[in-house]
Amino acid sequence: MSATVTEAPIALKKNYLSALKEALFEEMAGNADMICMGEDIGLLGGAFGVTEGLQKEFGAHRVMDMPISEAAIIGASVGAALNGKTVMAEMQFIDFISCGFDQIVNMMATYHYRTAGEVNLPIVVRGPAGAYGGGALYHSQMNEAWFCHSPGLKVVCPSTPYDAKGMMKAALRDGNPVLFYEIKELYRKREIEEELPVDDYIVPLGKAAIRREGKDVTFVSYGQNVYHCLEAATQLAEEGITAEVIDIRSLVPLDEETIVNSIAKTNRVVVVNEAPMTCGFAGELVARISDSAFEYLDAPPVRVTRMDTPVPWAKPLETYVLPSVDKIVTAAKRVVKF
Amino acid sequence: MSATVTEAPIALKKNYLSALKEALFEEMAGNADMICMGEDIGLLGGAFGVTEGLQKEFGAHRVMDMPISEAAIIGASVGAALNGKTVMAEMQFIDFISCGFDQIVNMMATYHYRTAGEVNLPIVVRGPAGAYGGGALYHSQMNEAWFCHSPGLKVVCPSTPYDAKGMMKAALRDGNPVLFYEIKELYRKREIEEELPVDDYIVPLGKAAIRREGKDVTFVSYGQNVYHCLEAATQLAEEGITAEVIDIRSLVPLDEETIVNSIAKTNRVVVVNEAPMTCGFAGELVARISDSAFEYLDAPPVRVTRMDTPVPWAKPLETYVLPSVDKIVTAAKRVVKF
Amino acid sequence: MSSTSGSATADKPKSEDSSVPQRPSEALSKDECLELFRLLYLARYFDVRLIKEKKRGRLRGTLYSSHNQEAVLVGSLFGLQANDWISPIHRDMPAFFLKDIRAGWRNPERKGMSIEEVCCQVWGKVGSPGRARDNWSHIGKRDAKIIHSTSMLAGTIPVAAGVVLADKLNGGNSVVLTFNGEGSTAQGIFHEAINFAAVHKLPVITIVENNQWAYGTPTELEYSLPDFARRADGYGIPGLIADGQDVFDVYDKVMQAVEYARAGNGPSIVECKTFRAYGHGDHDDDRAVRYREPDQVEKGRERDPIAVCRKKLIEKGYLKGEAAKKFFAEGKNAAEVTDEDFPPEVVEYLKEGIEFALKSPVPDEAEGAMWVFKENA
Amino acid sequence: MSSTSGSATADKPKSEDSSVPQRPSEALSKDECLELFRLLYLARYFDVRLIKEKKRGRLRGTLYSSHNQEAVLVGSLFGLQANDWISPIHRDMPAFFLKDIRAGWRNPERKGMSIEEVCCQVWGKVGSPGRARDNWSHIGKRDAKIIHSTSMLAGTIPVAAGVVLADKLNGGNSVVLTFNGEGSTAQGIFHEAINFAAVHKLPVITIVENNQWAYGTPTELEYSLPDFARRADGYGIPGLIADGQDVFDVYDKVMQAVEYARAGNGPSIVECKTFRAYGHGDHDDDRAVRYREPDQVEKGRERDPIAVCRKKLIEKGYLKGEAAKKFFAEGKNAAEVTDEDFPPEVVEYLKEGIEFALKSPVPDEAEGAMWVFKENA
Ligand SMILES: Cc1ncc(C[n+]2csc(CCOP(=O)(O)OP(=O)(O)O)c2C)c(N)n1
Ligand SMILES: Cc1ncc(C[n+]2csc(CCOP(=O)(O)OP(=O)(O)O)c2C)c(N)n1
Ligand SMILES: [Mg+2]
Ligand SMILES: [Mg+2]
Repeated sequence: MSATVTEAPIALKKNYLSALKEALFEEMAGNADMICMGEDIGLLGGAFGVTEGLQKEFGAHRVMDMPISEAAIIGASVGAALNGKTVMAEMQFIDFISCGFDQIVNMMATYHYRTAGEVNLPIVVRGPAGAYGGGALYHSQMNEAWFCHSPGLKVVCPSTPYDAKGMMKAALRDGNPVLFYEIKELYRKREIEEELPVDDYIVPLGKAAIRREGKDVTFVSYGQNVYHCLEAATQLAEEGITAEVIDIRSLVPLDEETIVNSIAKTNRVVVVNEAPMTCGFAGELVARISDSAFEYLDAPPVRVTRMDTPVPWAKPLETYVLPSVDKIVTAAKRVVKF
Repeated sequence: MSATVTEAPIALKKNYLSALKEALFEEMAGNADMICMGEDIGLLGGAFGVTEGLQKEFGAHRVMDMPISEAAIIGASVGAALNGKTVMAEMQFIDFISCGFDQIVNMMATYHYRTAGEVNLPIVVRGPAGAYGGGALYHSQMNEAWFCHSPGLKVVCPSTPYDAKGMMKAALRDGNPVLFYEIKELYRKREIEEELPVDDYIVPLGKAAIRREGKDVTFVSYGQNVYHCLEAATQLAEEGITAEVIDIRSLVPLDEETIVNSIAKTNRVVVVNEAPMTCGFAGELVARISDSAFEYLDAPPVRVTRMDTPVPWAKPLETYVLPSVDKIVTAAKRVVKF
Repeated sequence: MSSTSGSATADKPKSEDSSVPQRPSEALSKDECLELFRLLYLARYFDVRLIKEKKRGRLRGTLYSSHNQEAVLVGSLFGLQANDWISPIHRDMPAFFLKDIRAGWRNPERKGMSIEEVCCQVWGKVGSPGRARDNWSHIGKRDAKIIHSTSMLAGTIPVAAGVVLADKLNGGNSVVLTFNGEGSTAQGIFHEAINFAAVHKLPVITIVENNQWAYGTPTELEYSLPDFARRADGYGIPGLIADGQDVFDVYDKVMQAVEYARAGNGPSIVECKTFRAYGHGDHDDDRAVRYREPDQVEKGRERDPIAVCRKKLIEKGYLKGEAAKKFFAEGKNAAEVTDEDFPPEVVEYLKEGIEFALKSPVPDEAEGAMWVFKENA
Repeated sequence: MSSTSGSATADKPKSEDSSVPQRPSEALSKDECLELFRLLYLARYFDVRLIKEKKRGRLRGTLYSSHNQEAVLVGSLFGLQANDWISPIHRDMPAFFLKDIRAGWRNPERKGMSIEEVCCQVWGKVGSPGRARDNWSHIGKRDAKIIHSTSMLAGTIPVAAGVVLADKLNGGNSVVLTFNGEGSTAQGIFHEAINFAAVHKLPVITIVENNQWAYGTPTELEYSLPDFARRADGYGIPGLIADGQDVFDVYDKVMQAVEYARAGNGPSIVECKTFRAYGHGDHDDDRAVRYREPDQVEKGRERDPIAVCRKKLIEKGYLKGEAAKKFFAEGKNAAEVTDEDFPPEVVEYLKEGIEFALKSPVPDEAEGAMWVFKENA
């Protein structure tokens, strides 16, 4: 997370994308029963290069270039997983997951439940997500709420290279289907590159991270918005308001304890995410906070989310509808002054 | 809504299903540009009979039996609507909407937005929904939250014959795509039959109804759960607690005013719906209430929802995971005593 | 770039399980032929008993009768090896206990589901492989190599493809039969899965039970082909047509497809032409007479699979004299048959299953919240 | 039950708009042939200019070059009537202004999109038909009878089917051309839509631009047919093959499909065999050389559609002497061509479009929250 330039050889610093790639390479090497399926992941190495070199290393039978068939990718992953494989299934953009939606929510999510535990599915469905890059309606989505609303799926979204690698490994070993939201705007972001442990490590699913400590207001967020929150915290600090920034990292399961503990201290909370407001995960966080931390609250929990619109293409429009540092600062001041 | 037996001739009382059927017949008769598409809606008259007689009356070119292709049904509806038709598209069970998901959230929901208003789509996607009938995982869903989270869709769910007819007519005239959740357990429920106006009427989308007045706690709900709330209110009244029951009827757009006004009076709220808890509409209601009515609240807003599980088949399991009168009563007492 | 062919073929399949020799029906022994006949009775009796139980109000859920379509199930499953997989759907309840039944009706070692397990599922008891968490045909069992379907039609085909892909990667040579109504083939997932299987030559055999109706919709509104099997041409894979009333023909065509698949040639479609005897589900029996012409129904049910089989057995000389005149379930509706129309071992077998189910407990309510996730230690 | 055939046919189609006579390419006039040639240049120049603008960093978004595939667009669209519909996708940007261009390049009355509108879309200006709310090829215009696609491949086909269904119900006889890459045909929706169109004999023509690659995946991993056109056999509809490098052959095959559809016979597939010149998108140009063999690329680009057309025109005697030697864009990459390689009216036309776009304002930020719903009074 640190953006400071150190004396360490630059080669050791990894970006978010390389961290993911390393996780895939290491898990593939360590688990002979693991396979990967997706569009253009083999020959091409993936639209963004997350799987670059993987097919060369492990063969076309373990790294399969699939037809443009999201539903078949998910369905076949389920079948392979039910029959003993661990599967990484790539959605070229997470937006296209809607084309395989039924297989995810009705087939994959429920398999363990329907079979009373006989079958469990070690599958990670991963893909590039998120707005702010001019991707417009269909290359900008954060549609995680649909899946948080589908019991049986874990849903995670790392914001740092360290977490990207550690959570990918945890997800591939979890034994449950995990939807893994990768933030494409972070893939090659220089400022967040960091050294990664040489040894095998995981970041357990379901543990939040406190990215900055503060006492006046708590920001709860994940993905790109974590950086917006950090920047807002920096700006607010100049005005004497200190914000605590929580990166939940894992939506399902959720680390409520870390959130409640923070609010017990700050008594104020702003929840930030870039999905549309209505029925998004920000609302879920507010509802849980209202339930578990009501007595601590000195002000209403506030949401800063995308407006209830698609993500438009033209830059001024895109900026207008998405959460921003300014909007977070404004919201923070509102709750602090409440 | 009244369950009292009156002297009026029984023939005038209509059940929820007949109310819907009447709406379809009348709109088809009044709008030569309206067509209906769905599986088994013509020859058979629909799995539940909502479209019975419709094809005979209006012909197979206006009431089309479609192949078992939910995505094509939605997509073709969009095409026909963009080219001047008003379309009723039936999902045989609302559960199967997941098979046409992409066409709904990415094609239909966004068309008006993408075209800066050039195209608007008068489409009602309707289908039988809801649990409590032993339908198990795939014939019990209330998956409205997915669509509330997809900007550009209106989402409604009537609970009475009067509303079923009036809202169906309003939806078919609205000019926007509307997802219309019909509660199949209410289709033929005798207790809720009621006389319907002889003249044309609509129930505007976006207006809540107060089903019972009270001053100690507000219940906010829709669909079948409205009846659970009413029964809970009756039981609570015996203990001297009076509950106000709000049937929101329309989720998107939402009548926040009626909810806030009620909470201003009761200072306590229990939100009830039968979808899974996480990222469901109950959470959205709590988040909005926290935002707009925080100062009125003397207790945390409480959710009574389905547990975060699918709907299991075996009766004891189904009952266990779903909201019930008992659970609502318990929640109400919790907030009243808070 | 070394190769553009990423087909998931591992080493050549080993023929590890060849306990069931692949033979044309001509080469089946007398015992095997008589067993096929008995299995038709077994499938029919199961259906009949459920219809009766359902009418008496002793069952929840919807019964999708397999009456008149039994030869499709019996014939398809008879030649499979124990390591092969199947995925039945709503109209295929008997398939669950028919899989690998050649290993012995009561053999506890056999791969497949016992009649007790199937009855527990129907009655919603804990003895069901899914502990009655989902209804009727939505069961399966990994060890029995039976894949669980959801309600979403055709949704199991890609899963089946993934299952045999995994076997293939492990060097196995199993095949999978997926069962589908002809109407279900209009689903997008049907296309995605079969295209995928064709590209990777996966041993996925799509059995299409073409019973000429999809709920209340006739085939001409479901697809536009004279023979559904021609859909296979669009994937460059074999499309076979079987007389779905003739258990021997179904057996032969499916065995052709199985051998083709096991040899590594990939998927195929076997259209079995049959006819739905009753309504779509038991709730629909009354209405079905309104959307189907009586003479169409009569014609469709003319060739009862039991009668067709009896005739062949008599021709072959396997059934003669008194034996040929015993047990006449054929052509009769559930309301008309009695236990006397069925071989006593058939009646007995199912009775045991039902009794077991009736004695089994229903699951405890708290199970409703269990197994949403696999718990990790 | 009176009828089991619920086909959505209204009265027989009236031939209200027969301004464009359906003629084989043999019967096209010299002027028409020369116009086809010019349109190939126009499509190529548009692409070239965008590549250059993109390289200079003056455009946002991804450019999916149509280089080497222009004959598919020009040939398909040339014979359409003004009332016909189209749905282009990512690689078809020129299609937006090519529709109905026969009515006059600068004719403000013509049905179709003006070059100004298309340029405004590319540059993200308010003059775009969608006010730059969605990117690049995601435009359309109801009045121009151009259907808006989303990014989700093949997702426009059912919409196209619905559009012509509505026309048919109104007694019209329009047809719709949907454009699709060969890889996109693996989507489930492709199957659902074409099956539906086949059942109801809807005039939906699926143009498959088979450029042999889907992003980084070759056709043999996308489908398993020697000729993609054979997919049509699975629906019982015609599957035509056109030489996608030959604008006349494309024109002829598409016109056959159009006439067939307009006569009420229903859908068809026209496979146009072509080859993608560059990377999948401009971001992919560098990587594409890693997954494609250089000689495959060379061979695929051997027959530049402009060269093929030139040769035919020379054979026909429509181009001779100096005229035949003028303007040589063919065979050259964007980096190599100059404006001199194109007819001046082509350069001029696009220049006007670009200038218009550059002068147009970007939309106001507040538009981001507008038009989520149609407001009701
Ligand atoms: C995706 C989906 N859409 C709709 C349904 C509702 N449905 C259940 S069975 C059925 C008809 C199936 O017909 P067919 O495939 O021919 O099988 P059959 O019942 O005739 O055996 C329908 C429409 C469903 N289960 N799944
Ligand atoms: C449903 C869906 N899945 C994946 C993608 C990502 N994607 C965009 S273009 C493309 C390749 C398309 O190949 P093809 O259809 O052959 O068209 P071409 O680009 O070759 O013209 C892919 C995979 C998408 N847009 N939509
Ligand atoms: Mg059928
Ligand atoms: Mg292509």
